[in-house]
Amino acid sequence: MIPASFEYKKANSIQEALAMLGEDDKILAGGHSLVPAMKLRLNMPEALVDISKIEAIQEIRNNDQTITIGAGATHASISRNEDLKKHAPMVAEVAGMIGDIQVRNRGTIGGSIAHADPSADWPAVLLAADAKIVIASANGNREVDVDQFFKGFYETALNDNEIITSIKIPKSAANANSCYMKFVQPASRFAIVGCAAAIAKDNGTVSAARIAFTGVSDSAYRAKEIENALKGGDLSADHIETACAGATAGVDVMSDHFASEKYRAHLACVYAKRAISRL
Amino acid sequence: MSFIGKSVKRIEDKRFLTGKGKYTDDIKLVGMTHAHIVRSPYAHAKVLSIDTAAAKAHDGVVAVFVGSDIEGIVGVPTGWQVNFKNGDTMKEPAHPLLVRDNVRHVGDAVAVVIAETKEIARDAADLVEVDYDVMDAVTDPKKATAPGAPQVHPDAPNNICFDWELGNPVEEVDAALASAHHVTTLEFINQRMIPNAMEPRSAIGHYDDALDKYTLYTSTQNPHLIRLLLCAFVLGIPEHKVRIVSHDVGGGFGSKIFHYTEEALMVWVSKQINRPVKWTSDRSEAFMTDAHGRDHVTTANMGFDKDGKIVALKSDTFANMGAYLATFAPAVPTYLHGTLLQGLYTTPLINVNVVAAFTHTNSVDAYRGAGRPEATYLLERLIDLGALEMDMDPAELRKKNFIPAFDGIEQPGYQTQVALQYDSGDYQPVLDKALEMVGYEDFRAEQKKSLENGKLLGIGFSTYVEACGIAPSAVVGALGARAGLFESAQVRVQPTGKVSVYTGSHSHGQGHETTFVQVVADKLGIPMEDVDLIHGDSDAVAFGMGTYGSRSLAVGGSAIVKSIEKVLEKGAKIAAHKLEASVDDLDYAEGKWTVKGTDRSIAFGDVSLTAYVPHDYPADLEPGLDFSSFYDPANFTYPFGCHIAIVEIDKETGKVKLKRFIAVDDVGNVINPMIVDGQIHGGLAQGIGQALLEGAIYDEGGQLINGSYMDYTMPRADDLPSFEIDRTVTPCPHNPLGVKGAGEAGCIGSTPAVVNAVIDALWKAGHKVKDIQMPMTSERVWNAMNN
Amino acid sequence: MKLNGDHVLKAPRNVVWDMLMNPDQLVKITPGISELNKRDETNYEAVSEVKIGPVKGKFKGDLELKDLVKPESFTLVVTQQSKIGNVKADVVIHLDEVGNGDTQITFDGNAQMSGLLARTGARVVSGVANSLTKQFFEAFDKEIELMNT
Amino acid sequence: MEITVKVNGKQVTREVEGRTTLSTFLREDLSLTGTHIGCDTSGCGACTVHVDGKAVKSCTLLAGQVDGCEVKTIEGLAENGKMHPLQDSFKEKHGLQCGFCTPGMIMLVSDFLETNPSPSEDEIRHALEGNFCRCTGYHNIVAAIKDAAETMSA
Repeated sequence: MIPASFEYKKANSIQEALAMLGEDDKILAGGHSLVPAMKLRLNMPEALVDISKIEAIQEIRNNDQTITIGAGATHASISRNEDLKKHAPMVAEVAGMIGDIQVRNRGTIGGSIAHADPSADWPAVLLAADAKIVIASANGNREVDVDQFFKGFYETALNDNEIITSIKIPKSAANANSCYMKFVQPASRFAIVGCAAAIAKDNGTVSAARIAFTGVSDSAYRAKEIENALKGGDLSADHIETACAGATAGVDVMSDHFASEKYRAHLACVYAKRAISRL
Repeated sequence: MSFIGKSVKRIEDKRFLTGKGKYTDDIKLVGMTHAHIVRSPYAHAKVLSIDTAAAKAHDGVVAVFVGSDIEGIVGVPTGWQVNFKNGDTMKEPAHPLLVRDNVRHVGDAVAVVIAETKEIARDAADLVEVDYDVMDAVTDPKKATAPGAPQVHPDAPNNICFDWELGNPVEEVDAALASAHHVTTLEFINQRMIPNAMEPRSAIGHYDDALDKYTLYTSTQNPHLIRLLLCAFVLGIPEHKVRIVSHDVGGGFGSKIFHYTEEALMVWVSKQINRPVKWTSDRSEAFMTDAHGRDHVTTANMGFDKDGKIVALKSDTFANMGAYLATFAPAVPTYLHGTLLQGLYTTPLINVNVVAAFTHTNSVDAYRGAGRPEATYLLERLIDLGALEMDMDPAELRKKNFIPAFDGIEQPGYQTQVALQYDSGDYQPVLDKALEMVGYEDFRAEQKKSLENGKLLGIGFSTYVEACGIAPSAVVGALGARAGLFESAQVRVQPTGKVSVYTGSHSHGQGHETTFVQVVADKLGIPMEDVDLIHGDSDAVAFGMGTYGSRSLAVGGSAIVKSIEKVLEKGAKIAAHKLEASVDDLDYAEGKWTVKGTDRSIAFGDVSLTAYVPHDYPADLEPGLDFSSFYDPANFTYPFGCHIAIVEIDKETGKVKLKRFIAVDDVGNVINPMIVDGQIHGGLAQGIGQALLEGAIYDEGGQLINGSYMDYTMPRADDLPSFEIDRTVTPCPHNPLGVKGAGEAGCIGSTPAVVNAVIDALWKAGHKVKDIQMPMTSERVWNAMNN
Repeated sequence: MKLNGDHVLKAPRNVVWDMLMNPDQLVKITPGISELNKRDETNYEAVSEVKIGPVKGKFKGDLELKDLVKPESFTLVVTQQSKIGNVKADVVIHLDEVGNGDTQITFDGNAQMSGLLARTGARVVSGVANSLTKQFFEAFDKEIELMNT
Repeated sequence: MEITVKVNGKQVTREVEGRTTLSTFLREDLSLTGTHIGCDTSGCGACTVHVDGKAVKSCTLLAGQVDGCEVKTIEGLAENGKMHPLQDSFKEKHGLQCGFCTPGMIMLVSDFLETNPSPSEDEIRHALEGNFCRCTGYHNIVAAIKDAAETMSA
């Protein structure tokens, strides 16, 4: 497996990377989605702009209200970060569930969400975590709410001439809990269904809920129907069960040889129930 | 010095552990070029034109060849001929090195690009323009034989390769089934498996014009067999002009038996360009072109009397051959499958019918167990389902039907209804031992209780017998094999008493370099360090038939023992001369000959030195101490065993978790228990993989749609439990080591045990399904619970 | 791979029909199509570039309109070749008047992929197809909107 | 482009193409053929090596990306002729058969044991998620890793 020829360009800063980036070029971060596709010649860019050596985007910073994860942080470094474990445990946990050890050592959060694989773990988790995506371009930085970021099948709000620089995760409130559970496709270990749930409670009553899925449809999405059904109620088994029936309401459910539409929709309900029941 | 029966650590490990193994792709030759093969994206199409001009013009391209360039070479042959039941010969269409008219499966080779680097070859391959007229394809063996199905070869009407029958007359079997107390009927698919040896295939052709000699470096299980086929059947080159080298091979599992077109092609190309040329498969090519396994569509009936005794068995199978016949393909569903349908039961009437069909898919060949897993699956699913249907205990039902013990010495071998005569067997102890290991009664109690708590537990059994140590040449010759299946060995004692052993068996993970050396050192009473094993080079090893069908130790090991016996016989003559005693007065032990009742002795090394420095030497004896032998087995060997699986099913998702796996196997005598256990472990993983995870999926157009590790589910460490294994020992009565073969047992027994466990769990929960198609994905199990 | 779905367009049926029969319009609304050269009334040569996620490929081939029943239905036969695999699709398209002067397009067909496209998994390819369909109708909507304003 | 990499303790400078993967660089340019290629898409783990001490799949990394890094391959694991405890344990527990996946397994696990020196069986099996073995059924690989972990933490 040999990719087509391309030019390799190493960037030492985001500014340099943006300046280097030509129309038919691709950004190379961890490379774990891009390089295999290039070896299969599904993709033949003119040049790769390697941002994996830019240390400035690898940091994980603990700010007042948020933890800012550099886009170049690897899944491994995220999974081990003490601040995240304390303030956003779901994020640290999911980082340890992605791919395998080697993939986690190289794969980055920025690369993963820019790629926006419909079965990747991060999109659902970031949706539930209410993250913000910080994007740089020649015109400066912009911040995109995660709800506006994932647009469709491998499609995001990121333009061709932009680079994700960081992801801001709000710290989990004292009354909130979150978790991510997935039913894996046995060969690739990507999610057939992944459900991320973040719930805040006041005196046993759900005051806020963000429930998001990956793997189910052509893009990660928030299950508003579940969120609304949960709000104002308790987390009794019956209530959860009823609420989770709306896991795929209004969504085009994917189908493949591992899970038909019907089965996948069923799994979405089951995994929503399992994730929420843990909280 | 005794080594037999000890878990000696492997001699070959050091090179693998330090990265010094030498696999074919690791080899670089001076002036070597690189090949990339242009393959068909279609399952069935007429090649209208191939334009190679742009590829040829690309910088660094040495040559481009298409099918019409290879004149006078028909293609690669199959190794077996199976006849129709009416006596007609099977259909054997040509398998060209590069297609000439039509492509017949996705991945069929259309052109080959040779370049200075593999990168250039790959780039230039994209410049070869092929114009196809796409036609309809058929991938299912049963549908392929239906009227109106797309035809794979013009010379195989209705896509039938052969229609074969074995056993008792079908009328008798039908009559017995009609009057049976209960008949269990099962229609099922034994799905197509992709062997996935971790080392992708590789071949280097090297023609040396100064010597007019060809060398083929290739990742194969049977170098001499490749030479035989390559020389006699494909290229027509005399054998003394060809050397086949197969150093380290990264797993085979049957998929590296096949004499592949790429091997012959690299040899042919090398002559054309007068330079060495290397081709190494990438994983996508491996999925498309490494011989696949299994792929049977079967309907089977097992009749029982009111006590549960089996009265008759009938099976009808459509076996998929793929587009072209692989080396063992015709033998797998017939002589390695039909002949095993006696199982370890006393079934008095058996009829087997097999229709082999061509389809627009990759070739099917032997895959770990080859035919025997399919036979075991058929029998063990039927008997377990029979037990459920008749509300009998599956273990008890088996015991009721077991063939009574026979050792093949005092009691004769067991003559089956399907041609074979089992050598020795004692079946109940393996079941009893496995039941004890699993804690059967406790499990049934736990199963009942957990059902009350909403958990689905199931237990599945499989008791099997298989035929290994293939095979007696006369027998297989009568059955259509185009080669003998003996093995050769040379034991070359060096002057200093060190020993080089040359075997025609081939090690690709089985640990021959240790096991065989244990046998030699043990028999000669010398340290293992004094013995080296050489294999995988046709210039070094006189002859060989290779490694498959769990034959290496039973056949190859026996050939070594024969040579050792000759060494000791001649050595005794030399020793007797030196000790001035009669041969009859000598004992050989601990590496020396001793005159009985005295302390006068001569060491093995002194005798060997005398043989090469024959100053004081028997008058009528040749110098040297070096013997070759050919061993042709008297019969197959028949290992057997009992496997038990325990599964838990997630009620909400259908996901099956394999909680425990117990295997008690009897592979006859054991030379190295550690290595035998390792062979069993590996076989279990592949058998379990078939039950739960693996299987090729072709779409209706003949595209293999799960041809990558993103979609083909290979078993991973966390899909499997640690295995609980044990053994009984019933020696083989007809070979000198008493060994039966262990390489395939794990894979043969395990698959039905897992499926039976899932079915058991479902029945106990009230879902009376007869079958779930393998691999039993979560969705299939969920559907079985929710339809 | 099955291809089916429907979409309601805010335009009368004969307008929709004419747009579908007009290559200049088709190039505008069909995602990825860069060239559509008319061979005759019902046959075109099409060049397209698909760029979604991990897949980026340049396709070239034929586009044929068959069984034309103006303004109700036709069959679209597309064959496209590329280095990453080939596609042959047969899609029956129905136009129905659904009130308010709107038109519902219903399509039903099959696409047969070969080569790498087939092998890399139905998930990606069917996702690409869905995504392209979505883009097509979005663009169609937009074009109709433009026309109406 | 020119890259300089410290491989198994030795600095090497080579001219490579942009598309040259680390695995190709090791095997073809440096003749370190202990690193094996088992798949195309970082699925099988046979090509695992260490880059700056971390296990990575060298078939999915470009040679250009390791410019200035330290790379360790199976050939560099034994130190001064003394085998790494994992190499010893794989032999002792029969954790290898055909040997093709073995270098990748060992390079992965030597990194894994750094972060988890006394793993449970479940943790070991989970850690092997990115590495296929077709021969051993993983049984003895797991046993070898347990054994090595004990030796190394003793």
